[in-house]
Amino acid sequence: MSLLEIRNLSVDFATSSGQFRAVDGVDVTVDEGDLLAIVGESGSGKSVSMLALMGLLPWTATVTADKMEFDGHDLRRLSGRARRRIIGRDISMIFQEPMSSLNPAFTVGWQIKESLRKHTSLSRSQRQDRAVELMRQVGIPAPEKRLSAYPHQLSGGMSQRAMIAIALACRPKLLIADEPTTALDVTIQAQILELLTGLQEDTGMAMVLITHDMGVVAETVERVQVQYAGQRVELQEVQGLFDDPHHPYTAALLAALPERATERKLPTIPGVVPGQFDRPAGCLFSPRCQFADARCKAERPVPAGPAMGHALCHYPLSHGHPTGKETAA
Amino acid sequence: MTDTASQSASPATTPTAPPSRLREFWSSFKENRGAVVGLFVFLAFLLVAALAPILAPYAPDAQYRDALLVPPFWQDGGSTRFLLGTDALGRDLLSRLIYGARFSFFIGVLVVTIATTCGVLLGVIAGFAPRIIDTLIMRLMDIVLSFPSLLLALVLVAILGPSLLNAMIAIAVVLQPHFVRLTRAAVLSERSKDYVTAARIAGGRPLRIMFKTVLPNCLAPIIVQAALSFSTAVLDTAALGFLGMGAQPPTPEWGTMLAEAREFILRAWWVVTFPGLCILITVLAINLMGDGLRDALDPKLKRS
Amino acid sequence: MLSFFIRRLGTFVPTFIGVTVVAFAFIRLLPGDPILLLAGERGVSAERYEMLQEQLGFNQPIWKQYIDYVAGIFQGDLGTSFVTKRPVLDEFMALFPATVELSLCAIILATIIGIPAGVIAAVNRGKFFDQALMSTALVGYSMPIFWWALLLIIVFSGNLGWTPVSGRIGLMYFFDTPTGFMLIDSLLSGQPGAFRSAAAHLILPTVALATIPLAVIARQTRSAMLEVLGEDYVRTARAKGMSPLRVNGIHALRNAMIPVITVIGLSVGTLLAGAILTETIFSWPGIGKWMVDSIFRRDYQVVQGGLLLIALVVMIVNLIVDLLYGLFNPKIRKG
Amino acid sequence: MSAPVLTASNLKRHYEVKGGFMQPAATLRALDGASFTLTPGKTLAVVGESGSGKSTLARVVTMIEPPTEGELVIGGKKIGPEGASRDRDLRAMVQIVFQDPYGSLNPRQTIGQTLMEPLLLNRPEIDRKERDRRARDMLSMVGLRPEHFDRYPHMFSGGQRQRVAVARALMLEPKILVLDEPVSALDLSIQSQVLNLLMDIQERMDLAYLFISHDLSVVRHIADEVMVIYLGEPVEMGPKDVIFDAPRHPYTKALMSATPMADPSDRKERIKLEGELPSPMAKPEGCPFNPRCWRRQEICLSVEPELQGGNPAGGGHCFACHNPVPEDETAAA
Repeated sequence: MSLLEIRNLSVDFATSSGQFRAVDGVDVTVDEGDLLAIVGESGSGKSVSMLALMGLLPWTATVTADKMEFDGHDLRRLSGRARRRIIGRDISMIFQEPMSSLNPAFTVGWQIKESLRKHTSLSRSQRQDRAVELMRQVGIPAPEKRLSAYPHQLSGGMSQRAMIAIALACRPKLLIADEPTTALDVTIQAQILELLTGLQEDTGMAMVLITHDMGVVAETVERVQVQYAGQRVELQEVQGLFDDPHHPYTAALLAALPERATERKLPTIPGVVPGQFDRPAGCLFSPRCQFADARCKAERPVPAGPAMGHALCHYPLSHGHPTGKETAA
Repeated sequence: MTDTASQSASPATTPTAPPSRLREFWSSFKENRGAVVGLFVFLAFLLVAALAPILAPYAPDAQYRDALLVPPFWQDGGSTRFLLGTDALGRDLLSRLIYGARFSFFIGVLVVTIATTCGVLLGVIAGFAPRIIDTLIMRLMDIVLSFPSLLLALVLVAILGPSLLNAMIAIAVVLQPHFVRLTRAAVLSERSKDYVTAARIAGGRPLRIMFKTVLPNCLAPIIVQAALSFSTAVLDTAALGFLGMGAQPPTPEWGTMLAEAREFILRAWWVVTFPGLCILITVLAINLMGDGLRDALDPKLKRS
Repeated sequence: MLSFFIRRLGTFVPTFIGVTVVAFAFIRLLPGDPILLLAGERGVSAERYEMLQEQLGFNQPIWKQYIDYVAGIFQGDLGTSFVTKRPVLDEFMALFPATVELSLCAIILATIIGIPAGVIAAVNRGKFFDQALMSTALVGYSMPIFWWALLLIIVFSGNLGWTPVSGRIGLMYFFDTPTGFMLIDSLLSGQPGAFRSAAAHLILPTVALATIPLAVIARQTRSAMLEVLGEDYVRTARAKGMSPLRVNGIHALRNAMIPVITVIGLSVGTLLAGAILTETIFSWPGIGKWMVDSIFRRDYQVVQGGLLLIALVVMIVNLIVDLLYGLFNPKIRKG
Repeated sequence: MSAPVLTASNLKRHYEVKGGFMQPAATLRALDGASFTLTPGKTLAVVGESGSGKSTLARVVTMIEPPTEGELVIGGKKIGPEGASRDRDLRAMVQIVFQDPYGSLNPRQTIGQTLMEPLLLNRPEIDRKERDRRARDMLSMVGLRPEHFDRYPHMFSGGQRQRVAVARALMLEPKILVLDEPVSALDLSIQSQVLNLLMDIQERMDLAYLFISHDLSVVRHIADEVMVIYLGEPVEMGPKDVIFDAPRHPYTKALMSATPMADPSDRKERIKLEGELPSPMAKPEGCPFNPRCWRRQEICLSVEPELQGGNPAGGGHCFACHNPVPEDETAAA
């Protein structure tokens, strides 16, 4: 059985100019000990779907799903109180901006121990010991001293380590890392990614890494889910994804990476991600897709089979060439 | 090159062009029902002020010796001759209130104009000037702000002599530090943005950068502050009038009317109630509008 | 924190000097001969004029006058009232407790209602409760308090007869006032009913005076809370599974209090301004009424001294508020 | 190789930080001795982490701030610590494109006004009609459409705004374009559009680029020469291929190693750097990199290494290290 199973998740936001669909029928499956990346550009809904899972969206959001199950609990039916017993203990999350994600008014130690007090039955001194242990585990030097530091006294990298310590406090089964290194420098990014993968191996927890950086994906995870304009367009093993992307968007995105370029002129994806007012009728990627035909512009595609990376495409690619086009035409 | 151009151009733009600034402003302003109500009340107030001689049934200072302290028409002893009753000198309350709107409007416009002009000018200078001048201006403002505003206004009027005009000058002086602080803060935060640097690299001279590049982008909070100051001006002038240091009797200014009516509070409630109600409604309408302006102009609140 | 304190003092001193200049200039800016103004309407003989000029130092060069004036301030000499012939400082100290008592009650009332109201409105943003509360706050904010005070008198003293119209305590009570705070002194006196009378006299002025700060605090708390509720660390607290009560009441409120404290501090200035009106209407024998009376009596030495002392009070309160602000904000306290 | 259009020698930019009570005033050495040249048609990329002084360098080269020490020679004119003269032609020669496409355009100006402003201020001899024409030409050159001329910035996406920013920078026909992280804020699919535009324009107008970035894969694609800076000091400099294929400075090597490559089959063992970038106010004694360096020796703690090899001011490969990575080892990276 999967640790996390989400089927057909949709999230709508009420804006002053009408409803805006940020997530559009996304499926997510995570097994125990899994290491999954959700990749996409801004507006792909990659963070929103995970925030919906955590119940962290503002009240303007409407969340619907056919199934949202974590570790045997149906999250859709859970009361707020019961849900909060899981959130922060079995599922925890770290965010993009480590500096602003810690509460500036409290010490780091207080913020770690708060989780312990809420979710465990540890005594005061046990909480202190556990906090020190956690700080050491995430590689913060002089943990006893740093426990009484305020967030503004820590650098970005240290803040993210402290956030990880908070997230790990109750030994979660699933850690969601939402662009954990985007705000950090490369050398610090390398440290944090190594810390995260190391911890994931040591504790056996599952991890979902949300990112826009293909390099980070390639070096870190096992499976990759690609999202575009709120939809899941592809799901593959990492090696397969980079060798033989099945969705034209994935293929174009990889081709646009400067490091994969073969000539000076970079291949581009024309246009921009559709916004609230210009969602195409058929396939959402069709206006920017070099393979799109009349069918793509009119009809919404359905996901292909696992062999084709679940590609949400009428003509999924195989080694760079669209398949099934002859039969359809 | 042509390739890049055509590629990006064709699908890049949205088919429906996003709304213009003004339209966007109006659509978010009208979302706030209170603000729209405030706007209409304010427009009505303007209309009354403009048309006072036509709307008022009597002259504001005409005394009817046969009708002293007549109650409003719906009370025993009242009549439709004086709809809202008369005061202790037999003057029609309704007419005096209508003429009072003129004073309040005049006060608001003048005070806000003086305070905004001086305050914004000083604020922009403080935001751009070298540190010494900046410090000097801000210390001066601190000194003004160290005195409770009404007390300072009272003392200024004591120096200048009690009159409506002097009261307005005093209130403008008291209000103006808020504009200085606000403008300076806005200028400081705009000034560090890249478009200002870009304008400097493009060869913009300091004066152009100050007033043409930066100031227009600081206007939103200033406009809101101006709206809210309008209500403060009306309120404080009335307070000065009430204390006998503003408009002098028999001027039909609302605060002065209240002061004259004070001794009758337990005998004739209407002479006290109506002028105050007029002040409250006017001030409330302007504040409602100001809140609406703030919500519509401040993108930080708008998007949350 | 220490360096913050020193920096803050660095702005206090120049401002204080500026305030002394303003107070010093006040009498000299008045139209007419300052000595004739100070002497009042009855005028003075030429002999007495000479004497006054000597005594007040108006025959000295202006810079010398200023230095003498400031030197006088540091010796507690703020001049003498021409009406009562008592030193200005003595009069101020005698009346100040009445104003402090009233202002303190008003600010406490405004804070204990205003902060919870703002928090509840922010948490229920857009719902009926929020709208009702914020509409009420806006009416309070727009209220001409001199009129509001009169209405309160009409209803509660006139129609209902519940509360007295003016003064601090009933005329039948007479006792020593060691602290100057009528609520405390009446308790200490042990006279039956004295405390009740003092409290009854305090209610309406307190309500009238608290109205605007209450509205301001409620509005500011709401907007500070709304801002804070959108911060990343509030999301973190929710991601830790904290209950809404804890998220709003501890994680958010603690940070939202930082701007609210500033507003409460600024309200003190508003309060003293409001006290001018409130004390006048309720015949409350405090410094606000004293100032207004002195302006009307043309007792300018009192106005000058009062101006300086009130500004000093406002500045000291602001200083304390800024230090409190530092205590609430670890960024200032630590580093 | 054509003659350099800009020569920078030993550029420094220090800021005095006022001390508080009982804290002495300190000097922030944001930029501490950079020498390089820019050549028409070529791109010099400046690579470093945040706080390394990249953006300060951009501000000095665009003459927004004068250097504290050292000098710039632009088109034969010297700019030293006394600052640049109000020489319009000199200022017009260097233009800049900023990182944040949202903050770099005046929200109250239409795109047309934004583009015409530089001409209005610097070429008063050009009449209104001609200004308008040139702005419209430039708009189409950067791949925007004529109807965009009268629109306001808030109606544009990040990529389009960045095109406008490029267009504005080109209005005065500069010789040098400083690009301060021009694509960092853009999505990957938009990034390649803007990079193509930049390369295309460089070719057409024979511009010299100073390209500031933290993204090594972008740098590798666009640069001709690379300068790596650490705490305000250049630590290694040279032709792109040499820097990427055979870095000698341990910091360069660590930076390369830390950059994730989009190739899952090549999950290499990273060189892990200890600690974080120290504050430029408290630079370590000796080599600035010594607290984080894994090849640290005794000498590194006390003696600051000089740039060696090549010609620090005019190309060639040079690096500042007492114990550089051996050449045979670098190839393995």
